[in-house]
Amino acid sequence: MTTSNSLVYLIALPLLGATILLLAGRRADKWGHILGTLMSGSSFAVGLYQLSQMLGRSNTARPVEQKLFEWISVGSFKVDAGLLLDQLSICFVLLITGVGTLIHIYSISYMSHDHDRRRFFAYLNLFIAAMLLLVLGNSYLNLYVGWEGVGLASYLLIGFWNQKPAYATASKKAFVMNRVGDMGLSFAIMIAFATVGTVSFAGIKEHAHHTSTAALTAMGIMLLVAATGKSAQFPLQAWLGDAMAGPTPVSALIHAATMVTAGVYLITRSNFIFDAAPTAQLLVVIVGAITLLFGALIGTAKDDIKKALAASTMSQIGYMILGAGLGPVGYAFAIMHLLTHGFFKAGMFLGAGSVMHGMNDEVNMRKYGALRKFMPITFVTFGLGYLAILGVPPFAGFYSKDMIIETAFNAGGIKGILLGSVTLLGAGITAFYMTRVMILTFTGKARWDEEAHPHESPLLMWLPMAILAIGSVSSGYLLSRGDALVNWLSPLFEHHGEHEELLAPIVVSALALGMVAIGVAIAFLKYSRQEVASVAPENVSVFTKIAREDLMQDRFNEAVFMRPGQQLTQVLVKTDEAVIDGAVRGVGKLAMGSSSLLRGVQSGFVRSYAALIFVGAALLIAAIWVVVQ
Amino acid sequence: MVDLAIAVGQTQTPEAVLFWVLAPLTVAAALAMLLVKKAVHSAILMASVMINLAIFYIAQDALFLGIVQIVVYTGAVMMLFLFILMLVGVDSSDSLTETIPGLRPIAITAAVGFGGLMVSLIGRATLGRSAIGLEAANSNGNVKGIAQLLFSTYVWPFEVVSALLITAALGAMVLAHHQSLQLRPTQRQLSTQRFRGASLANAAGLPAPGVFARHNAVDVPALLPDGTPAANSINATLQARGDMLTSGTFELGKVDTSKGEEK
Amino acid sequence: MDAANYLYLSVLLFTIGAVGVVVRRNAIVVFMCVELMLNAANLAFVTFSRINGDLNGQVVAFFTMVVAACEVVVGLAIIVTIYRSRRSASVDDASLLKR
Amino acid sequence: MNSLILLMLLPIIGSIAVAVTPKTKEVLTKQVALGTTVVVALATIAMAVNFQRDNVELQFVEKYSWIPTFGINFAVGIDGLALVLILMSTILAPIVVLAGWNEAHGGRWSVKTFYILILVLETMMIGVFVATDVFLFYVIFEAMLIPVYFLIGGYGSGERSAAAVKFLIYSLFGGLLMLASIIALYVMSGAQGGHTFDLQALSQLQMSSTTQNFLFLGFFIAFAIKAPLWPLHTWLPDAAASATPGTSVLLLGVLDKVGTFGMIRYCLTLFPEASKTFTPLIMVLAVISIVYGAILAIGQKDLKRLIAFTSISHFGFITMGIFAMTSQGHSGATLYMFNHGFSTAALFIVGGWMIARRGSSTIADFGGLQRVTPVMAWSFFLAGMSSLALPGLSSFVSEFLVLVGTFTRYPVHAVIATFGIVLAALYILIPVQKALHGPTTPGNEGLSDLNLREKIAIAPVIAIIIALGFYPSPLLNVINPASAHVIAQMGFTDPAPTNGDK
Amino acid sequence: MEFSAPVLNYTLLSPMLILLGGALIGVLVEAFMSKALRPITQLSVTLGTLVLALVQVWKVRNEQSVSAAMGSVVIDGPAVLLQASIIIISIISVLLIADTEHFTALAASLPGSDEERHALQTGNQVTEVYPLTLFAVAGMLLFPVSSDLITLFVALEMLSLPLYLMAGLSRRRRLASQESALKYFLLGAFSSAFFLFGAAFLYGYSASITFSGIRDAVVGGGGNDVFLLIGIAFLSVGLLFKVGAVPFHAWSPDVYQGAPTPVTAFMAAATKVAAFGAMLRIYYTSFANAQWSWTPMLTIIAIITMVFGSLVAIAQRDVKRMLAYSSIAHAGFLLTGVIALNKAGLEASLFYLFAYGITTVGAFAIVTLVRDSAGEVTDLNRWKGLGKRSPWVATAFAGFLLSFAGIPLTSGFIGKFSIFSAAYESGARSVVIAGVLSSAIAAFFYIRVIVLMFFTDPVEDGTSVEIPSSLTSITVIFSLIVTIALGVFPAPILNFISNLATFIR
Repeated sequence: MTTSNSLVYLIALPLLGATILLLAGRRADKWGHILGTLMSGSSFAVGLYQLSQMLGRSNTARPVEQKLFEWISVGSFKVDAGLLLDQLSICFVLLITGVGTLIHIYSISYMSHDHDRRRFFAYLNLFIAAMLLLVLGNSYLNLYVGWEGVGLASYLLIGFWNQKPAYATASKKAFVMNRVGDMGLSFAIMIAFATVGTVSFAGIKEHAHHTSTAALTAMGIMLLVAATGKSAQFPLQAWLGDAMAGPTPVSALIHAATMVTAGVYLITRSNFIFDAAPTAQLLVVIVGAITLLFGALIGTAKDDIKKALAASTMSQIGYMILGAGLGPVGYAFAIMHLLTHGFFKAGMFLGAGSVMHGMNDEVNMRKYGALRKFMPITFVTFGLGYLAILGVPPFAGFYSKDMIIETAFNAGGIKGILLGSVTLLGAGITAFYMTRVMILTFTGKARWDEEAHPHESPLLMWLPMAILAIGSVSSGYLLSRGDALVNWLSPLFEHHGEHEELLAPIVVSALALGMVAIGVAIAFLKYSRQEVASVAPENVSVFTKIAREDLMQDRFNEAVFMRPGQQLTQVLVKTDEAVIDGAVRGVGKLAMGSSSLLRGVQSGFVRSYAALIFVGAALLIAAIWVVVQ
Repeated sequence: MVDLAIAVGQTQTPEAVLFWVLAPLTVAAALAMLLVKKAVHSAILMASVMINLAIFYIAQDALFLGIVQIVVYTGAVMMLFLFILMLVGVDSSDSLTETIPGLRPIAITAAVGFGGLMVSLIGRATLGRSAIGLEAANSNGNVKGIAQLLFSTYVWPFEVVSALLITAALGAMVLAHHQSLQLRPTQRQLSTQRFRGASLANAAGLPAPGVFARHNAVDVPALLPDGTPAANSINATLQARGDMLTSGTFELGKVDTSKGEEK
Repeated sequence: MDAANYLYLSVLLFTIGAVGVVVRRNAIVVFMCVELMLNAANLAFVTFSRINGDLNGQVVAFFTMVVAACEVVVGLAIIVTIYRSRRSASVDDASLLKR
Repeated sequence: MNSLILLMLLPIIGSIAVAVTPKTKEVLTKQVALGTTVVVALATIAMAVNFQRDNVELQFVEKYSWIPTFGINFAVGIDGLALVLILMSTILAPIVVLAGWNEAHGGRWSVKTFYILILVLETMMIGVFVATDVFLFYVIFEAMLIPVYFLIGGYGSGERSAAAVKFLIYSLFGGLLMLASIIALYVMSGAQGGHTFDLQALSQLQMSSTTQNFLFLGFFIAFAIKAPLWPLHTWLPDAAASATPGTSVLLLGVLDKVGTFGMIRYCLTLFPEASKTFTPLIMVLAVISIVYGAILAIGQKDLKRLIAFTSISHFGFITMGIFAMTSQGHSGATLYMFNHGFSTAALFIVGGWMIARRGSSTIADFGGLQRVTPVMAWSFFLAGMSSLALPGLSSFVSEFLVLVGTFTRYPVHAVIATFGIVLAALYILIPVQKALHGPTTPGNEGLSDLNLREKIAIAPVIAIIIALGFYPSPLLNVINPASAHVIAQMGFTDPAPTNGDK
Repeated sequence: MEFSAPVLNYTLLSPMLILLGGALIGVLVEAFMSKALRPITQLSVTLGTLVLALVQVWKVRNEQSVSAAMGSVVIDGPAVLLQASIIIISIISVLLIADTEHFTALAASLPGSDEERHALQTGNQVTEVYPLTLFAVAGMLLFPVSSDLITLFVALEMLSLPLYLMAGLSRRRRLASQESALKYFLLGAFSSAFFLFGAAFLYGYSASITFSGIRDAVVGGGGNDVFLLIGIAFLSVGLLFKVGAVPFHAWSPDVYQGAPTPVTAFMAAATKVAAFGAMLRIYYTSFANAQWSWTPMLTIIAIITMVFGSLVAIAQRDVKRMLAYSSIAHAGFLLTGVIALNKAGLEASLFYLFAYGITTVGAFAIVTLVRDSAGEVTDLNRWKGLGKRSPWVATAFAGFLLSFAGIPLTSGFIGKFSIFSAAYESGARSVVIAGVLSSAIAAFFYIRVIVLMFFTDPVEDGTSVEIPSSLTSITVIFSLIVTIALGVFPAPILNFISNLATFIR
C-alpha cells in the first residue's frame, strides 16, 4: 500500500491551532480566529493535495497509509498510531475541512461580538482535528480516539455558553449519551480483539470471512450502538435537540454536516462486518427507518428553527443509516446523501444562524415571518438548501435521497416494500416540515418582537452560505454523474449480484416527488393560508403535543434511566454509610461495648478477685477431671 | 486411693482412730472459722486447727514439724494475729451477710466443685509405686534427717530465707515506725506551755473521765458544770476508735431513774 | 487407715480456706484463711513425704512455715496501716480502685 | 544513580536537612524539601534510563544481612513494575510539595514537621516498592502508616483525627492479617530448607492448597484494604476528605498502589494456586468496586469524597486487570497504576486549590469557575477528562487495555465494567457542570486564578497525562516484560483469537 | 549418716549475693546514716550494687552449672539473659524511684495528718525503698534460676514481699496506694497458697522437689498423671497470677494504678521477666514431656488473656490502668512463647521480655512526668493536647505505645513477630491468630491515646509536664533508644540470645 508522510498534517495543523489558541490565552484574542481559520484551511489544502495524488493513482492503489508510531503494544494487542486515507476517508476529509473552513469563516463574523471567540476557534480546530482523526484512523482504536475526541469537542462547543445552566446540562447530556454509544464501540473493539486478534480495519477485513457470524453480528450490533450514539439515532437520539444550545456554526458543522454523520462512516467503514452479519445489517436498517420517521415527526412540531433543523438532521441521517444498512448497494448512496446533506444542511443551519443574527438571537419561528425581504441572500441560500432537502430535481437531495429510496424498495420482498414506504413517507413529512420552516420564517406576516431589526448578514457570513448553496445545488449532480462516487468507492466494498429492481427509478422518483408535493401542499394549507400565532397554540392534538415533547424521548429516559438511577445512587450512598461503614463502626462499637461490659469484672472488691482466681482454679481442676475421665 | 496402696499394716489402727476423731474436729473448726462473727473467735479456731495439724504431723512421723507447728506457728504466728486483732478492736464483729451480689453462690459452687473434683481426682490417682513410709528416712532421727537436708541440700534457700526475714522486718518498720521527725517536748516545755498558753483552762490538767457523770467508766465523758460533756476528758485513742459513749444518758439533768444499770 | 485420708483432709481444709478468703470481709480473717490454705498445703507435703519416704516434703513444709511467718509480718503491717488510715479492717471498704 | 538504597537515603538526608533549618524560615524549609524531592525525582529518572527493559530479572539488586537470626535481609531490587511505580512516586513528590506550598500552615504542628513527614514517607514509598524481602516489605508497609497518619490527623481538615484513626485501624488490621501469613511463610520456609524471607525462595515453597488459600487471604485482605476494594473501602473517602490535597495525592496515588502492587508482587508470586482459586471472587469484587465506586461518586456532595470514590472505581479496574491474567490486563493494570497516580493527583491538587480558595469542599458551593478562574477550571477539567479515561489521555490506554485484556478471558466482567465508563462521564461531568459551568455564584466572584507556582506544579502532571495518552510506549516497554513474566510464571497464556469459535 | 558440707559456687551466685549484700548495706545505712545523707547514699549503693551485679552476670555469661547451689540453682544461658534483663530494667527503674516526688514522706503517718504534713515539710524520705528494691531484685534474679520447688517458692515470696510493701508507699492518693498494697498482698498470698498446694502434688507425683526429678518422673511415667496434672494446674495458678494472666489478673489494674508509678514500672517490667523466666524454665524443662496436658490449658488462657486485656483496655480512662490491661494482653502474647516449647520460642520470649520490660519502664517514666499541682495526672482526658504542650514527651510516649502495638521498626514488632512465628512453628496456630486479632484490637486503644495527645486540643486545667529530672531523662531516653534500636537493628541482641538460649537440666 502506498505510504505518505503528509497525512499527519491533516490532523496536526488544526490540532496545532487548537493548542496554540488554548495555551496562548487572551494574548491570542486578536488573531486567534484568523489562525484557526488558516489552520482549517491549510488542512483543507492538504486534503486537496492528497486528493490530487490519489486521483493520479490507479483505482486499487489509491489508499494511502502513514504509520506514525507504535501506540499500544501489549502481547498480541498491537495498535499503531496509523492513518489511512482511502477513497472513503478522502470524502470525509474534504467535507470536514471544506465545510469546516467555510464555517470558520462564517464564525469570524458570527462570533465577532463574543468575548471568547478565540476559545471558540480553538474548539473548532480541536473538533476538526478530532474528526479527521476519526476518519483517518486505520484501526478501530484510532477511530475511537477521534470518536471521543469529537464528543469532547462537541461537549465543549454545545456548552460554549455554559454560563446558562440549561446549556451546560445540554452539553453534559450530549456527552453522556455519546458515552453510551462509545461503550458500544468499546464492546465492538473488545469482541474484535477477542475473536479476530486485531483491531485494525485491514486486519479484521482479512479475517472476517473465517470468523463466525455470531461474533460478527455481535460486533455489528455494537458498532450500530456506537453509531446511534454519535449520529443521534434511535434510541440514543435525545441529545441532538438539546445540542442546539451551541452556537449555530457549531450546529451547522458538528450537528449537521460532520460529526453526527460519523455513525454512517462507521457503518460504511465496517462494511466487511455488516456484509457478513445480516442480522446486524437488518437492525441497522430498522434503526435508520425508525429514526428517519422519528426525526421527521419531531420536525413537524418544532417551533425552534434550530431544533426543527436538528430533527431534520436526525431524520436525514436516518436515511443514511438506512442506506448503509442496505449493504454494498447502499453504502455509496449513504455516503452520497451524507455529502449532499453536508452541504445543504450546513447551509440551512448557517442560514438559520444568519436569521438569528438578524433577529437578536431569536430562535422561535413563530416570532419570524416575512424575512424574505430583509434577508434576501439568506432567503435564497436557505431556499436552495430547502429544495435540495426536498429532493427536487436537479438539486443535490434529488440524487442522493432518491437513490436511497430506490435502493430501499429494491431490498427485496416485504422488507423492500416496507422500507421503501417508510422512506417515501419520510420524504413527504420532510417536505411538510421544511416547507413549514420556510413559510414561518420567510413568508407571511412579520411576527417579530419589538426590538427586532432584521438585517442581512455581512459578507463573511453570507459568502460561506452562498458557497454551500452552490454545493446544495450541484453536488448531487456532480457526484452521481456517471456514478462518479459509486465507482470511486467501489474498490472498498465487496460486490454482490445486482438486485432485481422492484420499481423503475423513474417510478420511484415520481412517487417521491408526489409525496413531496403532498407534504408541501399540506404545509401551505396549514401555514400559508391561515394566520400563524406568534405563541404556540395550546389546544393542539395529542399527537402534536407528543411531537413537541420530542416524542416523549426525554420523559422516557428520565423515567426509565435517570430517576431510577438517581434513586439507586441515593440508596447506595445511604447503604454505604449505614451498612458497610455501619458494619465497620459496629465492630468498633461492639468492642467498646464489650470492653465496658468486661470492665465490670473489675469491681474493686478484693474478694471478688479472689473468687475469680478460685473459680479459675476450679475450672482447671474441672478440665483435669474431664481429661482424666 | 486404693491403687496408691499404702500398706494398711504400716498405719496402725491407733492412727486411724486419731484421724477419725481429730479430722472431723479440724474440719469443723475450720468451717466454724468461716461462720463465727468475731475475728478473735476465728483466730482461736485457727489455732485449734493448727494444733490438730501439728498432731497429724507427729502422727505422720514428722515430729520436728509438729513441734515447730505448735511453737512457731501456733505460738508465735497466731499470737501475732491476736495482737493485731487487739489493736484493731477485739470486739469488732463482722456481719456475715454478703454485700457483693452473687459472690456467695459463686464461692460455694466453686468450693463444692473444687473440693468435690479434687476428692474425686485423688480417689483415682495412682502413683505406680508403693508407699514407702519414713522409717528409713527417719532412721537417724527426724530432726537429724531434716537438719541434714536443710544444711546441705537446701542451704541456699535457707540462707536466702534470711533475706526474707530482713525484708519482713524492714517492711514492718517502714509501715509502722513513726520516726521522730521533731524532738518531743520535754516535761518542762510542756509545763511551760500549759501555763503560758492562751488560756489557763487546762493548766490543772485535763478532766478525768466520768466526773459528774453518772458513770465513771473510761469511755464516759466528764460533765462540765453546765452539764455538757467534756470531750477532752476521754482518751484520744478511744475517741478515734469511736468507742466513746455518748454521755447523754449519763447527764445529771436527764437522769432516767426508772432505768436500771446501763451496760 | 489410708494415708490418702490426709490428702482428703488437706483438700477440705484448702477449700475451706479458699472459701474463707472469698466470703469473709475482715482482712485479718481473710489472711487467716490464707494461712489455713498454707497449712493445708503443708499437710499435703507431710503426707506425701511419708508416702514418698523422704524428708524433702517436710523440709518444704518447714520452709513454708518460715516464709509464712515473714508473710504474716508484712501482711499484718499492711493491714494495720490500712486500718489506721481507714479505721476499718474490712476488705470491702478498700475498693477505691476499680473498673 | 544505580543504588536503590542510596535513593532511599536521599529523602532521609533531606528530612534531616529540613530538620535543621531554622524554625522561622519556613520558605527555606519548603525549598529544601522541594529541592530534595526534585533531586530524588531526577535520580529516579536517571536510574530508569539505566534500566534494562528486556531483562525480566530483578535489577539493581542489593542485599545486606539485617536480622540473620530470622534470615531477614535488607534486600532490594526492581523489575519493570516496581520501576514504574517508583517513578510515579518520586515524580509526584516534588509536585505535591510545590502544589501544596501552603498546606502545612494551619496544621497542628510546624511546617518543618510536615515536610519531615513527607520526606520520610517518600523514603518509605520507594522502599516499599524496591523491597524484595518479604519482611522488609512488611516493615515498610506498616511503618508507612505512621507518617500518613500524622499527616492526615495533623494537617487535615474536618474530622481529621477520626479519619486518621479509621485509616490507621483499617490498615493495621489488614497488616496484622498479613503478618500472620508472613509468619506462616517464614515457618514453612524454616521447614523447607532454612528460614528466609527472600521472595524468590518463598515462592518455591511447597504448601497444601488449604494453607495456600489461607495465607493468600491474609495477604490479599491487607492489599484489598490498601487498594480499597469493595467492601473494604469505607476508610478511604473519610481519609481523603480529611487529608490535605497533597497528602491525598500521596495516599491515593502512591500508598494505595502498594495494595495493587502487592497483589501482583506477593499474592500472585507467592500463592499462584490460591490466586487462581480466588480469582472468580476477586473479579466479582473488582467489578462491584468499579460500578459501586462510580455510582457512589455520582452521589457525593463533597468534592474530595467524590474523587475518593472515583478512585475506588479505578482501583476496581486495576484489580480486575491484575486478576484477568492476560498480558493486556496485566500491563494495563500496571500502566493504570501509574496513570491513576497522575490523574488523581491532578484532580486532588486542582480540587485542593479550588477548595482552598473557596473555603469549602462542597461541590454546590462552587459555580461558574470557568469564567472566573479559567486556567484552574481547565486544569480541573483536563484532570477530570483523564479520570474518565478520555481517549488521547493517559488513562484511556490503561483502562482500555484492562478492558480488552479482561474481555478475552472474562467477557461478562469486562462488559459490566465497561458500563463504568458511562458512569465515569457522569461523575466527572456533574461536578464539572456544577462547579465550573453555569453562572458564577455568589462567593466565587473574587477567586484568583492559578499563580505561577501553581501553574508550574500542575503543568508536568498535565503534560504527562497528555503525553502518555498518545505515546505510552516508553512505559509499556518497561512494563510488558515484567507483566509477561508474571503471567508466564502463573502458567497463563493469553487466550488466542477465537474467531467466534468458527 | 555423715554430714557433707555444702559446696556453693559463689562466682555463679555472685549477682544475687551482691544484691543481697547491697540490700544489707542499705539496711545498715538506714540504721546508722544521718537522714540527710541517706537518699544519695542509698541511691549510689543501689545503683552501684546493680551495676556490679550486672558486671558479674556478664562475667559468668558463658558458664553453665546445675550445681551452683547444691542443685537449688541452675545457671545457664537463659538464666544469664533473664538476670541481665532484670538488672537492666531495675537500674532504669531505680532512676525513676530516685525521684522523691513519688513516695510518701512517712509511711507510718496517717494520710492527711499533721504528722504527714510535717514529714513532707521536713523533706523526710522513705529511703527504705532502695533496700526493698534490692531485695526484690535479688528475689527476681533467683526466681528464674531456681531449680527446685523450695527455692522457687522462697524466691517467689522474696520478690513479692518487697513489692507488696512498696506498692503502699505512694505520696499522693495514699489511701488508694495502701489499698493496692492490701489487694496485692492478699491476692498474692492467696495465689501462693495455690502455688504451694500445686508444689505439694508435684512432690507427691514425682517424689522429688527438684525440677530434674520432676522431669524424670514425667519422662519415666508410671502410675497415672492425676497428681502431675493437679500439680501443674496449681503451680500454674501461682505463676500465672504473677504474670497477670486472665483470670488471675484482677490484681494488676488496681495495683498498677494505686502503686507509686516508679514501683509500677519496676513491678510491671521486672516481675514479668522474672515470672516468665521461671515459667519458661519449669515448663521447658520439667513439664516439657507432659506437653499434651498443659498446652491446651495455656492456649486457652493465653487466648482469653490477650483478648480480654486488649478489649478491656479500650474503655479505660486512666493511663496507668490502660497500661495495666495492656500488660495483661502482653502476658497473653508472652504465653504463646511458653506454648511454643521450642528453641525459637525460648529465644523469642527472652527477647520479648527484655524489649517489653524496657518499653514498659519507659512508658511509665513518661507517666511520672505528666503532673499537675496535686501530683501525677493519670486521667487520660487530661492528657489531651500533650503533644502540643510537650512534643518530645508526647512523641516518646507515642513511640512506646507504638512499640506496645507492635508497629514495625520498634522492638515490640520484632518481639511479636518472633514469638508468634515460634508459636506457629510449634503448631499453635489458634494462638497466633488470636494474637494477631487482639493486636488489632489493642492497636485501637494505643492509637486512641496518640490521638488524645496529638490531635486533641489541650484542656487548660493546669496539667503540666515536669521538666524531667536528669535521672528520669536517662530512663526515658535509654528506653526509647532501646525500643527503637531493637526494632531497627535487633540482630546483635537476637544473636546474643540465640547463642545463649538453651536450658540445661
